[in-house]
Amino acid sequence: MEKKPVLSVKNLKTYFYTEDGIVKAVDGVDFDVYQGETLGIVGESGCGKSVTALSILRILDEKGRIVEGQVLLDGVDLTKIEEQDMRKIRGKDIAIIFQEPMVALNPVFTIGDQIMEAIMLHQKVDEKTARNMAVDLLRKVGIPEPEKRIDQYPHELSGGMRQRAMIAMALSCKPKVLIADEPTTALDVTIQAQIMELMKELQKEYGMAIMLITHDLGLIAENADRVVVMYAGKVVEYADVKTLFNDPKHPYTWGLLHAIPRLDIEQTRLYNIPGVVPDPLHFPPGCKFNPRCEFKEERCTREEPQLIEVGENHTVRCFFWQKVDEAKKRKVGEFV
Amino acid sequence: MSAILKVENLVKYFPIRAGVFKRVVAWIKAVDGVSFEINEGETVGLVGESGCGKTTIGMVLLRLYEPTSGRIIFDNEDTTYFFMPALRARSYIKRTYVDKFNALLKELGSKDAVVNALEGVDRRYAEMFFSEAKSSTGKFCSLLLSNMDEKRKQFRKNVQIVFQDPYSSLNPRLRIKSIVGEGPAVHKMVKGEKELINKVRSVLEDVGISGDYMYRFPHEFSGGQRQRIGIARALALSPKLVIADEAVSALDVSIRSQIINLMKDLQHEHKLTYLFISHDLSVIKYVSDRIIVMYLGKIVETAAKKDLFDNPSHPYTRALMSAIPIPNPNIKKERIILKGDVPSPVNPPSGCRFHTRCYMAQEICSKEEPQMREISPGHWVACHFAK
Amino acid sequence: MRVETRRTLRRLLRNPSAVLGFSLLIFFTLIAIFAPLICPPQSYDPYMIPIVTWDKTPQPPSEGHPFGIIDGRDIFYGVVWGTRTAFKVGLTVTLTSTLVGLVIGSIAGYFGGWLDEVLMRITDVFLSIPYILAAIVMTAFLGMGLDKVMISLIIFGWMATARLIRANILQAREEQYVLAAKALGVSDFWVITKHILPNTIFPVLIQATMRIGSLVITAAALSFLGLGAPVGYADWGALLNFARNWLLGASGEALRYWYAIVYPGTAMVLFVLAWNLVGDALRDAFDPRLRG
Amino acid sequence: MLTYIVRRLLLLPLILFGLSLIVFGMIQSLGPDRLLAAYVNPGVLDKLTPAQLEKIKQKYGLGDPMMIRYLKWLKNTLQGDLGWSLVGKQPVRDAILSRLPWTAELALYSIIPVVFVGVWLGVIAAVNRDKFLDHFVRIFAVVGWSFPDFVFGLIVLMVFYSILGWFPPGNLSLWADQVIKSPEFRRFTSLVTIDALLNGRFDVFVDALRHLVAPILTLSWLWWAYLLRITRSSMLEVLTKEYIRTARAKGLSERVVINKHARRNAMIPVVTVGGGMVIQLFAGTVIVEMVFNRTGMGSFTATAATQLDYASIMASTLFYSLILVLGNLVIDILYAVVDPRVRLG
Repeated sequence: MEKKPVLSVKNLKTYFYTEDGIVKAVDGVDFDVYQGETLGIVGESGCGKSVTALSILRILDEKGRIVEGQVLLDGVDLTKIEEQDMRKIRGKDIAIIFQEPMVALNPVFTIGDQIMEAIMLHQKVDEKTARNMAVDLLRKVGIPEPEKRIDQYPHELSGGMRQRAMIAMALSCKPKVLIADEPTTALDVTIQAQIMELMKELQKEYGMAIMLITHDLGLIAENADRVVVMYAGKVVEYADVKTLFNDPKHPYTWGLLHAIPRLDIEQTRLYNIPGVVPDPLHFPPGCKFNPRCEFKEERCTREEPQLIEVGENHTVRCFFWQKVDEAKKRKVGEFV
Repeated sequence: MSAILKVENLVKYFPIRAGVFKRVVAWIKAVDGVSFEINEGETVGLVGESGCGKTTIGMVLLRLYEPTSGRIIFDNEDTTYFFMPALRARSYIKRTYVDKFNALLKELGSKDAVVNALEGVDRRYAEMFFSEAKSSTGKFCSLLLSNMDEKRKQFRKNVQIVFQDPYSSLNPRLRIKSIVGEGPAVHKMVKGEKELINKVRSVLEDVGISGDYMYRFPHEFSGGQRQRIGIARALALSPKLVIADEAVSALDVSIRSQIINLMKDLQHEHKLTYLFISHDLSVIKYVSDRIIVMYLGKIVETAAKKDLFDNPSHPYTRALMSAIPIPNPNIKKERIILKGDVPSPVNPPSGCRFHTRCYMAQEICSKEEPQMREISPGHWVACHFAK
Repeated sequence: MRVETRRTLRRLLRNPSAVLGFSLLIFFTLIAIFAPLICPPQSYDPYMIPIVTWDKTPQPPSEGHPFGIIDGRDIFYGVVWGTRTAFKVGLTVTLTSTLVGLVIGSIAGYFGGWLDEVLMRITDVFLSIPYILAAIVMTAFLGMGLDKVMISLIIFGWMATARLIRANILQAREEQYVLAAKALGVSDFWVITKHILPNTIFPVLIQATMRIGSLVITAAALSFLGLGAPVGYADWGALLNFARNWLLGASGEALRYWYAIVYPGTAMVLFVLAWNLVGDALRDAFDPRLRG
Repeated sequence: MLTYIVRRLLLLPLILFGLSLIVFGMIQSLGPDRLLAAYVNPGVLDKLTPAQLEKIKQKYGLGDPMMIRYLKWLKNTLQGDLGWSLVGKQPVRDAILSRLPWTAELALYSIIPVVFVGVWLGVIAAVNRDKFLDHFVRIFAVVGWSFPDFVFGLIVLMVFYSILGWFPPGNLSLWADQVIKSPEFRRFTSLVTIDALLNGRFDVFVDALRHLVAPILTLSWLWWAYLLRITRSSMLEVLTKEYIRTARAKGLSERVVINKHARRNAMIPVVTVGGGMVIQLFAGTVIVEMVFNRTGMGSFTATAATQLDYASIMASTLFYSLILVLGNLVIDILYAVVDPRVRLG
C-alpha cells in the first residue's frame, strides 16, 4: 500500500555563512514522515540533524539560509511560502520541543502564559477558554495539580515537569508533525522513560507524526519506525528500524552499532571508529566518511557517492556497501 | 586481592543558606552514610541519576570537598584528616582512635587484647598508640600528623581524576605541555626541562596523542582528543586510583568507544584501579568489574557485575535497567516506569528513600530504613524485600 | 601565528570603528611624544602654557597662534601639551586603581568567607558616593592640583575592578581545570596566579581600557570646575573653564569665542572616543559573547 | 522577595555607617581651627567670649576623644545641624533646602527622556542589527558617550543661547524670579514648573521650561548613549536564547517575539546596570548646573569645593550618597519585580 507522507523533505540544503567560511550544515537531505509514525534521525553532534529541524520550521538564525530543496507539508512547499503564512504553520501544523526545557521556556513568564499564548494565537479563543484548555493539556501530560502549576514559572518546576510543559505547549494545537529534538538528553533515564512513554501515548491519541532527533541509538530502536542516519550534513542510510539495526549497510551505521556499550549482550571489546567527527568547515573531499572508514578505496576520496537503493525502502550512500556484509561475517563483537 | 580504598560511613552535607542573615536553614544530604571498598586493579562502577551523590563522592574522595563525617582509608592509611586544619585533625584522631582504644582497653583489660581484637589500619594504629606513643594522646596525634606535607603530596599523587567536560577541564590559556607536565613538576618527579618534555611526550603517546602536539593549546583539539589529554594529565603522576567522573558522558558515540577502549588498555598497562562514575548503566556495565548503585545519597545495591545483571534485586536497580533503551528493535522488553521525580536530597523521604517511587513499596518501607544485607556472597542490597 | 590570534586580529582590522580608534590613539600618542618639537617649551615647566599677551580677552586664531588665544595664553600650546596631561592622568589612574582593585578582588574572591564579606561591604561604602562627587570632595580636602585629582580618582576608582575580578574568580573557582589543578596538588598561590588570574584578566583589561575615557572626562571636569590643574596648566578641562566664563556673558554675540571651545573640546572628545572605540573593539574581539 | 528586600534594607545602615565614617574622617583631617570654622559662622567667631567658645567646643566635642566626637557629630547631623555654610552664608541645612528643588526638578525631568529614548533606541538598534539604522544609532551612542558633559553643555550653550538665543542660562528670568518670590505666588511643591501651573502663571511655567531645556538635553544626552548601549547588547544576547526560538516556533509574529518575549528579559540587566547609571545622573547635575549657571545642589557643591567650604561639602556628599543608596534600593526592588527568579527564589 502506498501511503502519502505528511511531511517530505527533498534535497534540503542549509548553509551557514560565517566569518570563517560557509558551513554546509545540511547538504542534501531527503526523507518522508508519515502520519502516526515516528521517523528517527540519528547522528553525532554537528551532523546537521538539529539544523534540519530548524530548517523545516524556518527558524534558523540570521547566518543560516536554506539554499536548495523542498519541504513539503501536504504538498505545499514550506520553503517557498511567505513568512506570514509560515507563521500560521509553526506551532499549529508543525510543533517542536527542544533538548533543554530550562532554556527553551521563557523564564519571566508562567507556564500557563506560554501555553495559552500558543492556543490563543492559532485557535482564536478567549483567555478563559484558553486557560481551561491549558489546564487540560497539563493534566494530560501528567503534571500533578495543573490548576496550581499553570501559574508557576519554569524555574519552579523540575526538569521532567518542564519537559512535560514543553510537550503540552507543542501539542496545544494538535500538530500534524511533532519534531522532538533530543527531547530527553538533558533528563535522567527514569524520567526519560516517562517522557518517551508519554510521547508514545500522545502519538496514539493524536495520530500525529513524530520526528525524533537523537544521538541515542537505543531511543531510536525503541521508538522509531523508520530511521535516517546522518553524517556530516548528509543522509548516509535510510531504512525502516528493523532493517537498519539488523542489516546495516553503511560502514558508519555498522560502526556506530558496534561502538556503543550495550545492556542486552556481552561485549568483549567495543568497535573503534577511528578519527574524529569532521569539522564542518573542512569536510574531506569525496565521501565525507572516507577518512574514518575501514572499507575505503581510492574512489571514495575522489568521488562522492549517491544514495543507492539496496533493498525495499532502504537506501545507502556508499559505493562499497556489500563490504559491510563481509564484515558481519567476521563477527566484530556479538551482534543479534 | 586487597582493598586499596576503603570508605566507611561517608557523609557529606552541604548547607543551604537563606534568609536575612544567610543562616543555614537546611542541609543538602548529598551523601548520607556510604560504605564501600575498591580492590587493587579492579574497576568499580558507581551509577545513579543526577542528585544521587555520585559526583560528590568523587569530590570527597579527592578531598576537593571535606567530608562531613566518615572515614576514608587509602593504601592502608587513614587519609580522612589529611586536609583538615590541625585542630580539627586532632579532634578527629582523638575521637576516632584514642577514645576507641581507651574504651576497648577498659573492656578487654590488656593492651595486647585490644590490638588483637582489631584488624587492618585500626590494629596498626593501636600498636602505634600503645607502644610508640605510650598511650599519650598528644604524642599519638603528633605521630599521625608528622610529615603532613609529604603525606598530602603522596595522596595527591596517588589519587587522580578525569573530569566529564572536555572543554572546561583544560585550562584554555595553558599549552598541553604545561597542563600535562604540571603534575610531574609539582611532585618533582622530573629534573629539568628536558626530562619534563620526555615525560610529557611519553604520557601523551600513551593516550594516543602525538608528542609533537605538546606546544598546542586545548582549543586546537577536538572533544575526544581533549579527553585524552585530561587522561594524560591524570596518568602523568602514575596514580594508583583514578576517579573517572562521567568521563565519557559528554562525548559523541563514536568517540566514546575510543576513550572507553583507551581507558581499558591503560588500566592493563599501568595496573590502574578505577572508580568509574556515570549515569549511564550501559557504559558502567561494559567497563566495571563491580557495580554500586546509588539513590539519593545512599547505596541501594552493590554486587559483582554478573550478579547484578543476572539478579538485580533492588527495585530501583531493576527500574534503572528497564529504563535504558536497548538498541535492538527485535527485543520488546517489559518496562518499569517509575512514578514522579527524584525527591529533593534536602528532605529525603523517611524510611527507605526510594519508597515514594517504588512499585513494590509497602507500609514498612516508609517507616523503617532497610539495612544493607548480603543476599549472596558479595551481593548487597538495601531493600526489605530482596531475596 | 595561532589561529585564534589571527582571527582576533582579522576581526579587529575589519571593524572600521576599531581601525578609527587605533588610528586616533596612535595620532594622540605621536602628539604626546613629539610635543616638545611641535611646541617648544618656553619656561622651566613645559606644562605651563606660556603667556603671550597680558590682554585677557580671547583672540581668534591668527598666524603664530593657530587655535587663538584665551586668557592671554596660546590655545594651540595648551591643546598639544594637554595631550600629555590626558595620557598621564588616564594611564596612571587606570593602572593604579586597576591594580588596587585586582588585589582586593582577588583576595575577596579566592578566600571568601568573612574576609570577602568585609571587603565587599567596604566596596559598597565606597560605591555609595557618586564618583564625580567623591573626586570633588577628596580634591577639596587634599588641596588642588593635578596630582591630588589623580589620588582622589584612584581612591574612589578601584571598586568596579574589584567586583569584576571577584565575580570572575568565584566563577573560575568552580571550573574543572581549577579543581584538576588542586587535585594535582598545586598550591593555592599557584592556582590563583597560574590558573585563575590569566583567565580573568582579559575582562579586567577591557574594562580598564573602557574606563580611561571616562576617567579623563572626570579629571577634566574637575579642572573645569577649577579644582584640578592650576591656572595656566596645559589641560583641556582648564582651557574649557576659561571659555565658559566668556561664553556666559556673550548672549547674542554668536560664535564669537567658538575657537575657545572647539579646539580643546574636539581634542578631548576625540581622545575619549579613541579609547572608547578601542575598548569596544577589544571587547568584541576577545569576548564575542559580549559583542554589542 | 521579602527576605531579599529585608536583607537589602539591613545592609543600608551598614553602608550609611561606613559612609558616615568616611565623611567624619575627612572632616577630622582638617585640624581644630578650620574645624571650628566649619561649624560656626566665621563672622561671629571673633566676637565670641571664651565661655561661649567653650560651649561650642563642648557641643561639637572638639576637645573630646574621637569616639565621643564622632557620636556628637552623628547626633548633630541626624538632628539636621550640618554646620555653617560659607558659600550660602547661612546654616548648611537652609542652604540645601533652598537649592534642592531646582536640582530635583532638573534631575527628575531628565530621567524620563533618558529612560524612554535610551531603551527605545537600544531595542531598535538590536532588532535591526548590522543594518543602517543600527550603525547610525551605534555611532550616535559611541560619540555621545565620548562627549564630556561640560563640553556638550558648552556647545549647547553656544548654539541655543549665543547663536539662537532660545534657551538662556540660569534658573529663571529676572522677572519670573520676582514673581515666584512675591507673596501671592503660593509654593505647593517647591518645584517651579508645577507651582507655576498651580498658580495659573503660565508665563512663569514657560520661562522655567525655557531655562530647563538646555540642561536637560545635556544631562540626558550622555545617559541616552549609555542606556542605549546596554539595552542593545542585552537585547542582542536575549535574541540568541533558545526561548526566543521556542516563541518563534509557536508561530508568534516577530513583533510579539521582540516586544513580549525578548524585551522583558532584556530589561533585567538594563534595570540593574542602567538603573545604577540613571542615579548617577543626579551627580551629573554638579557639572551641568555649573555650565548653565543654575543655582542648585550641584553648583552649590562645586562652589563649596572651590571655596573650601567644608561643612557644605560634607553635607552635599551625604545628600548625594543618600540619593544613590536609596536609588539602588529602588533598583533592587525593581529587579526583583522584573525577574521572577529573584522574586520567588
